[in-house]
Amino acid sequence: MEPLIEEAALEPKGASIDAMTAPTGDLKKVETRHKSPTQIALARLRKDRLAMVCLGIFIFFILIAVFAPLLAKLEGQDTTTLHQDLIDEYGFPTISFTSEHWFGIEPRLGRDLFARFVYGARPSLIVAISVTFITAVIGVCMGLLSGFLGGWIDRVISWVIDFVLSLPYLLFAIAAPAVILSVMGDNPTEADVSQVTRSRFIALILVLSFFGWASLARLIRGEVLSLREREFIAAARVLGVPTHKVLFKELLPNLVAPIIIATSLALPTYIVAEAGLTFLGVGLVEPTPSWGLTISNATTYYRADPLYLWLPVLAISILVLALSLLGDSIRDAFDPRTRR
Amino acid sequence: MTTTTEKSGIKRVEGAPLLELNDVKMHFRAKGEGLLARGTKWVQAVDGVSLSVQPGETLGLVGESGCGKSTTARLITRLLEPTAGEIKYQGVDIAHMSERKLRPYRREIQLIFQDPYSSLNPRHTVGTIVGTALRTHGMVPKGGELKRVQELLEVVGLNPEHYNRYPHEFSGGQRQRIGIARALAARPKIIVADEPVSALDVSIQAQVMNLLENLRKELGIAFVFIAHDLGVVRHFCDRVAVMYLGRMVEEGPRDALYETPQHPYTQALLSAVPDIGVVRGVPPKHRIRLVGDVPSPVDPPSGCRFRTRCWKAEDICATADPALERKPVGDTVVACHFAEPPVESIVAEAV
Amino acid sequence: MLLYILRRVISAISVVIVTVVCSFLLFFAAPHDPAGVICGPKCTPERLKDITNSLNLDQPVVEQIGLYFKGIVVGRDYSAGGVTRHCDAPCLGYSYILGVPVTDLLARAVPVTLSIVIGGATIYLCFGVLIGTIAARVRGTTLDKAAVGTSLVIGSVPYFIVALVIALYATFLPKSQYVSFFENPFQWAAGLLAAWLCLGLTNSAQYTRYSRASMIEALGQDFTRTARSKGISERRVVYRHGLRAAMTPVITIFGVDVAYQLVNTIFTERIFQLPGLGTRIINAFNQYDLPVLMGGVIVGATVLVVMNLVVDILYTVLDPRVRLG
Amino acid sequence: GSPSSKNDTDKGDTGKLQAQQAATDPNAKGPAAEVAGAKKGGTITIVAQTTPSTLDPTDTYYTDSNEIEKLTFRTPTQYDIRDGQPVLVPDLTDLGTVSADKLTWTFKMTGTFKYEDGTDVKVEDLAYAIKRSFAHDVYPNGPAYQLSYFKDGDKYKGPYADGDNYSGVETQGTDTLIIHLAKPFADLPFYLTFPAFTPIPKAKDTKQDYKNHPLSTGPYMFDQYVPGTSLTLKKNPNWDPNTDPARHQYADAWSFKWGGELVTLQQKVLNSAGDDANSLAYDEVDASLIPQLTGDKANQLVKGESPCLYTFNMDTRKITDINIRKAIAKAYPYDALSKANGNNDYTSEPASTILPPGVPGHTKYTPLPDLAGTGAGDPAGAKKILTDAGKLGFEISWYYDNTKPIPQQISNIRADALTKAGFKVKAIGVATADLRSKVGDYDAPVNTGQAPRGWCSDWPTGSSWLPVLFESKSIAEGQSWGMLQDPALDKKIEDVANLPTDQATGKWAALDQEIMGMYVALPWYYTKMAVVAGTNIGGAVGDATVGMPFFPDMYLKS
Amino acid sequence: MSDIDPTTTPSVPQGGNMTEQTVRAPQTVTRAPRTRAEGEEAYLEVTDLHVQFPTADGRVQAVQGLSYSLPLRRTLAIVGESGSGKSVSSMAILGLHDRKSTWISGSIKVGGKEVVGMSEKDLMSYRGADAAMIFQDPQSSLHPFFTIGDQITESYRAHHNVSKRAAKARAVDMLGRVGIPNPSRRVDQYPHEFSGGMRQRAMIAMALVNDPKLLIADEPTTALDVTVQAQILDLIADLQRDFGSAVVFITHDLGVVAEIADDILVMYGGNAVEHGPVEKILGAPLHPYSWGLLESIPAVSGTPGPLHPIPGSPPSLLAMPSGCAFHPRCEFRDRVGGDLCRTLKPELIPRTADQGRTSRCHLKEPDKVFETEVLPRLP
Ligand SMILES: Nc1ncnc2c1ncn2[C@@H]1O[C@H](COP(=O)(O)OP(=O)(O)OP(=O)(O)O)[C@@H](O)[C@H]1O
Ligand SMILES: Nc1ncnc2c1ncn2[C@@H]1O[C@H](COP(=O)(O)OP(=O)(O)OP(=O)(O)O)[C@@H](O)[C@H]1O
Ligand SMILES: [Mg+2]
Ligand SMILES: [Mg+2]
Repeated sequence: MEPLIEEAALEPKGASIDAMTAPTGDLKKVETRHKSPTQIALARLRKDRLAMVCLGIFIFFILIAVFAPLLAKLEGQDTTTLHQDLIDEYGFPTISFTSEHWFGIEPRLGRDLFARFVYGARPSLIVAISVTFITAVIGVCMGLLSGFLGGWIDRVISWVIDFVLSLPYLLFAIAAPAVILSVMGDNPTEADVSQVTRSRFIALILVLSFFGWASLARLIRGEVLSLREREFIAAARVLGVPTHKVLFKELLPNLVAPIIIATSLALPTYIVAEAGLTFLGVGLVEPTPSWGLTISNATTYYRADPLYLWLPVLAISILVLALSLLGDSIRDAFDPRTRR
Repeated sequence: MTTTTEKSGIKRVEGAPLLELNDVKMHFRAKGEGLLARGTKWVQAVDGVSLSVQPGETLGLVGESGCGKSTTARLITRLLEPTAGEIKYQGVDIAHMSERKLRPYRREIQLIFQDPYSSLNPRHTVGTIVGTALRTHGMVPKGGELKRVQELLEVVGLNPEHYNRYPHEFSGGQRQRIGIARALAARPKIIVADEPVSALDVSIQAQVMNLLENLRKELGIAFVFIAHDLGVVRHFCDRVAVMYLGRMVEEGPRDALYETPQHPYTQALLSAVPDIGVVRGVPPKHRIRLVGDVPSPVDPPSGCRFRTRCWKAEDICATADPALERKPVGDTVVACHFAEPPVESIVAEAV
Repeated sequence: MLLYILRRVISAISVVIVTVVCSFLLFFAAPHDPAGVICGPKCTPERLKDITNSLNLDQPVVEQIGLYFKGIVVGRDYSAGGVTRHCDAPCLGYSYILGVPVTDLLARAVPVTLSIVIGGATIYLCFGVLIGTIAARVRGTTLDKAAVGTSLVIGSVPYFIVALVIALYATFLPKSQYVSFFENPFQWAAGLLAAWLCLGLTNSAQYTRYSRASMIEALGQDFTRTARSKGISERRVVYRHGLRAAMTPVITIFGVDVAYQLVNTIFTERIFQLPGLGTRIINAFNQYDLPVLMGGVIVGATVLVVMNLVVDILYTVLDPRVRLG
Repeated sequence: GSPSSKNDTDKGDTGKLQAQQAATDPNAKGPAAEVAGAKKGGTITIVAQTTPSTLDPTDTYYTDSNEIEKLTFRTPTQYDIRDGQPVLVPDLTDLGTVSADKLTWTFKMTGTFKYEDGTDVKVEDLAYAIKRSFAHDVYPNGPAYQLSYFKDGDKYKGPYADGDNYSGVETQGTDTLIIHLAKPFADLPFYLTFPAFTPIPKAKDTKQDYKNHPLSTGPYMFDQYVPGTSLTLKKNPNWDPNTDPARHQYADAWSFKWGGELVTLQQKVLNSAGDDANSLAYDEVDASLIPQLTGDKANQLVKGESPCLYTFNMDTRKITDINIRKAIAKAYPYDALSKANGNNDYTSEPASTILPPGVPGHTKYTPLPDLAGTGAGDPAGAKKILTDAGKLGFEISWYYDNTKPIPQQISNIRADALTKAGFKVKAIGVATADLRSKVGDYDAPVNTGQAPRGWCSDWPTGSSWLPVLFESKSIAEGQSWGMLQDPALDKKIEDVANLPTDQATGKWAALDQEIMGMYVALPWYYTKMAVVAGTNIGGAVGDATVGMPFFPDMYLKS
Repeated sequence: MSDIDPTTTPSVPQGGNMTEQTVRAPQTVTRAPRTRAEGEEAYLEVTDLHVQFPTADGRVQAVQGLSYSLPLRRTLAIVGESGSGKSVSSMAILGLHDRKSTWISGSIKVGGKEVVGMSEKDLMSYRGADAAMIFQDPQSSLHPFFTIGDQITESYRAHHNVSKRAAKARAVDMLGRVGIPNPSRRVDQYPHEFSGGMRQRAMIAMALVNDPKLLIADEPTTALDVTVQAQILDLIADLQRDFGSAVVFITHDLGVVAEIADDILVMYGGNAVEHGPVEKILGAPLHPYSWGLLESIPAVSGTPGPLHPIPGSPPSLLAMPSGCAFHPRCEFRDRVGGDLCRTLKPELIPRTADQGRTSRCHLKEPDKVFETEVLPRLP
């Protein structure tokens, strides 16, 4: 890597100790700013228009989720009221977009689609973000320990990583919620709707987290293995820096880039996973508004009421696309080798 | 001899050399064998190295790539725990000391790394890097860190205002200076410099060499200076040790070693250095051409390790391992059955 | 090399064993009433007792696990209602709902899933790598941008939607069905075409990106420069030197990815109506056919572990540097 | 009533229904009348989302497997579909004669028949099949009337446990089957149409493996069977059309495929591209496809009658106060539920009686208040009733399937409506599989919505309804609507049931209305059959006995 | 993974018949005095070469108007600081820069053929056959997945229509010629089974397999030990003699230059600052940068004195200093009147009467300055 600043100095021969300190007035003096690599990456990111648009989209969806009640109020609808007067005898809506129902209504039940759409962003984002967070924390810790400490700890953790990665996660995801429900003490005979909703939510997060941390841990472990050989770690040890400080003060800052990248790529995966599991009937339950549920319900209406299906599909796709592109941009921004 | 114990927990034996290595061995388990190979193989990276350094003295360590120089450096700084042998610091064996007991010693034995790029944490500012020792060992009162670090930066010829900059904003030579400042911060008694200049361009290399030279003179720090560039070592060191395949083959005062090398390997090494002198009318020197490559440290030759490439090798070389000893002639200690000064001067005379 | 494979095999076996134990604990030791569920709505107490007995639910968990492993190794008998049902080794339990040993059910399902995954993988590896390579060669051009853009867009549509769209709209494809390869290879391929296409489409998109990145990396390597300096054709440089090096990381990703493929096949099978492991497991879940569910998970894990092993071995074959270690 | 194996459980145990006639034709002879325009050849593909769990004849009770097995198993008696109406005809035996005390039935075989392997069907095989049907522990899903009606039916545990010595059935000579009853069972000839009574040679009974390849006597035999996945049938060369008054052998083969996505399957059938033209989907047509059923596609809809009724049951043991039950009825949001359930006039009709229209004796009396299967519900009115009864805040509880959206939605709508009416609601979500056992457990801590949530005629008379569902014994048999324990009512029902079929018919309606007045089950809807068939499918008419297309008449148009 | 291979361990020199001799003489090599093929026509001719890389940060002017020529049988050493454009300019000779992302102007003639702008097809037959290259890092420059033999035969078959077997025989032959023991076995091994020195030898064998008339060696020994470096230098010199080719040798190490080169081209900041015969330039260079280089090298022999490094660091190729590129670091810029160094870029002009000796400096009488001021400081 080239130094960012070019300061050539000129001193009489012999006084070489200070050779580099005093800049000559001769050079075009490049202005120096104090920037960490992260700041530099962020600066590059800010200049990346596509990344900014994608970030905008992500924030837009987050805002939708945060202000869902407000938006629904604005429209004047809620997620559960049935408008069956607007449904014909075969269950089809008799209206499409109206000023009352901005996105129309659901077939069969006549619930307002806009309200369900804005509220539906919540579970997707909550699940995706919390799973991403949990997997990031676990994955990073495991990867750090495994890679840095080596020895039997590494062997055990690596094996667990291999193990988790070898499990067909969806099969477990299908089977586990029921078990988790009962383990959590939600005796099915007692569980009411809100309890079920809550435990499904937790089950979903637990299952996705359980299977999600391993790949990040493997990635981090690999990074740590190569960073561990870097001499600055040896330098810290020579200075007598204790191990925990080496781990968290010396190593961790260097893992920020891969972590952010992995995270930004994991987020869309979990959004899709939530929808997919719900589609398979092991995700969230009615009447929770969720894109996954809407898609799952709407698939039968793909022809009869296409917008019912395609609106949430489009939303998910756009969100996922934006996040993937953002992930790519972040990767590029953090990689000093890419110059675009 | 009397042993004293300091507040910090460091013990010293009066009159002992600053650093002493006695028959130190470091064997690594070689990768990629096991059940299918006959027994476990070991990389004999360092296999019986002895040396000593007095306070303020500079010892050069030269040898081909892979001969165990860096491993020796890591042993001295206790980044590695030796397989066998003693590492005495001021008479106290630190070879197997626990990390906790070792901490006060760490301050006094510092390391400068070859690679100015990978030896600085890219996510830390210069201030943080240089101040690490101060914080870790509580060497300055609160708030005094900045001042001390800036002093150090000045000592190594960096602008103290660069305190908040990141390593990547510096050139290779400047980075190496940061590394040196980091080592100096600990107020070491001995610095092990592992090829501190070989990653640098000649012109920058000279800058750093001069800096080290000045530090040595002014602060009286002892150095173990590792390099494969014989010119650089000659420039810097009082005594020089030559290593080959994990063993020390020759050791002695600089001039003696350079002018009357006794070990065939030292002779070959010196003769192989391309010398710019030829173009200035110096008669071209005879270069000893060694046959073949360095054997693998996994399977070193029996007896004298150099015998496979040595023109003097005889049967005894394959069976008897020559001891490192002083020969009747010459000022160096040498490990060779047939040690003698070169027949004709291999090293071209100075102009 | 042999040692390496041996080590991998041992690790793989240990993974499978732990999977068995975990699934067992998950499904049988969890506070559920598998017997009652199997017994069904018109359950008589005798039958319930029978089932409890034959599932050994009245015994301590450790014993149950032991019996289960014994069943895997030597087979076991289940008796209920005066009838003894024999389950040959390797016995993964007995499905009361379908009245057959779980192994029989899974033995029929696994070839389907494998056919889908292997066929799909062949398609997307070929296409993805090819397109990725081309995109890497013409880096920065409209063609490259189109390839990358398309792959990104396809990649961001949830997989099951892609599958659904293909199933609903691509009616020109041969009817999706499963015919054993050994019975009629042509029908086998025709029947799985839609599913392959679906897997192929989504994953080609991904693999286009992987191989493009990997190819760009390979083309930037010193040895590519060396190859160019020899005066061989650019095509040879790219497809021989570049591709060979670019394949290894792609294979690595593939190894990790197989797990996700297996997951995707659940959607594939469900949407394309193929009687594979996924369908079997979903059905079992809906009917709480716990032995099948558990057997499915175990077999799924085994398939995955074996595939990973194969990929690892492939890796060592591809990269001569790994052969010694 | 035959519950169907369909998975959407809040629809309960399936079926559908309309005007059935208890017609019999004791003199029908083979061969069956040709279907107009029928052609031979080809493979008919039948697809369905729901999967029959077994095809063992003894274990068969669901409508789908019942219909499928009409292709393979001949039974003592059988229905033929004539002009869309089921007519009971002799199959292997005549329609039977009953002794004066009504406790002994004699059936005579009408000819000689062969199994698919060419061996002769013996009358002992018929007897053995009956004995086998008592092994209810091994075949728990099969029909169970024999357990209570046949002599010693409550004691005999089948041939595996108790051996061959069962006094309830005997054979005489080579062609006479005699069945001894514990109590009169006028509808026995109807009951003998169940596949459970197809002959099974004892020597070839492989017990739990028999289902993998049961011996065929019908026009088709098992070719390949993958439990839960697929079944192919091929022609049975040993079937003689001249002996069979009900079945045809038009297609060369049948291919059944189970699993998959409902709408996708049906859409493909509707599109009838290529091979799909030869297929039929027997799950009820999904509401989302109805807009497409116009023009040519309208002809692809096969409509028919179906013998079922869906209700919302209330446990009178736990909700003892009839006013509470009336309040529930008052508040009940029939219309919303129907829409949420996807009901429409292709597939259903609001119900106001217990006997569906197809059952002889059904009378469409003026519906009782709030029991018409329609209406938006009147929470205010309900609240008033509840307040008057001093039961405001009474807790209503039920189980629902929380793995599928529609049952969840239905439960939510119901819960909302009842909450509004002043009830406290506890809706307990359970997994599909759990649901079956939970709702079947009458001791479970819920007071509404127990099984069976729907009922279908096992044969077209009132005696397959009221005696089964409302007598005190129904509770023990797990088939009670309302958990009535009223000896007086029991007697009234028994009296009618013991009348000969034709005399009983007129009396069911009055009982129907009386029970309805007790507010034990809220009638919801009668089902109709509406399935889609490929353009090349011919001869698909409804089989009202099970609410499925009648397979034996189906052929391919080209 | 390690090079545990009996053949890596060279055999002990045969000693049985030499028992009377107490001490055996080492095998020594003395470089023969160079005989220079004078007046030959230039085989490689670089004229006003510019190489630029457009990047997001601006246009990197890696080479800025480089000109030099080189006849057959001569060795040109290019020296200069890291980043001074040594590699970039020599890669241009082989046409190895990506057409799309590189901007090249000027002319490079090799054996009369113009390389700049050459068609892809012509480049194919030119590369490897007329000119070949040895790269710095043999570890990364050899394809890890192909055997050494594969890689050499590929190069050979690209230019010769021969059978695989014949090509392999040729590869074995070449490996033998570059001094790899047991070549017929080695030919089927992978690069990772070779030691560093052997890899570099294999690279050389690969470069020379088509008898190219121009060999470019880009720091071929930087990654190697001195003893192995000496072997490789000998090898290149020997091969050059045998093949009669022109060699461009890029290095940092002036010692190596002194040993191997006939001519030197000193580069600084993308340009030549001095060019001429090796004895002249190393003996009495005329450019302050060359002086600085000489002063920076600690000598192996003689008494060590203080070093006099060039202060500062090399210029950024994005923002070149105005005037002389070296002036910010130049100790003598004040000797030139009128701020010339800062404002005017000096030309590469012939110096003294010496044949073909040029330098780029405003300083008057640099030879005098060298002798009086610089020479005494040299180690
Ligand atoms: N951790 C290790 N595991 C196994 N082998 C090692 C390890 N560290 C070093 N070696 C081996 O020990 C030998 C000596 O290595 P060392 O790095 O000390 O050499 P060196 O003299 O410093 O070489 P260089 O000049 O290239 O830096 C080498 O063969 C090396 O491969
Ligand atoms: N593809 C490229 N894009 C942008 N800049 C480049 C590119 N290739 C080389 N450069 C720049 O051109 C300059 C000259 O590089 P070159 O490799 O020729 O230096 P060099 O003299 O060979 O140095 P070294 O001794 O380190 O090999 C460097 O500053 C380098 O960063
Ligand atoms: Mg080293
Ligand atoms: Mg270079």
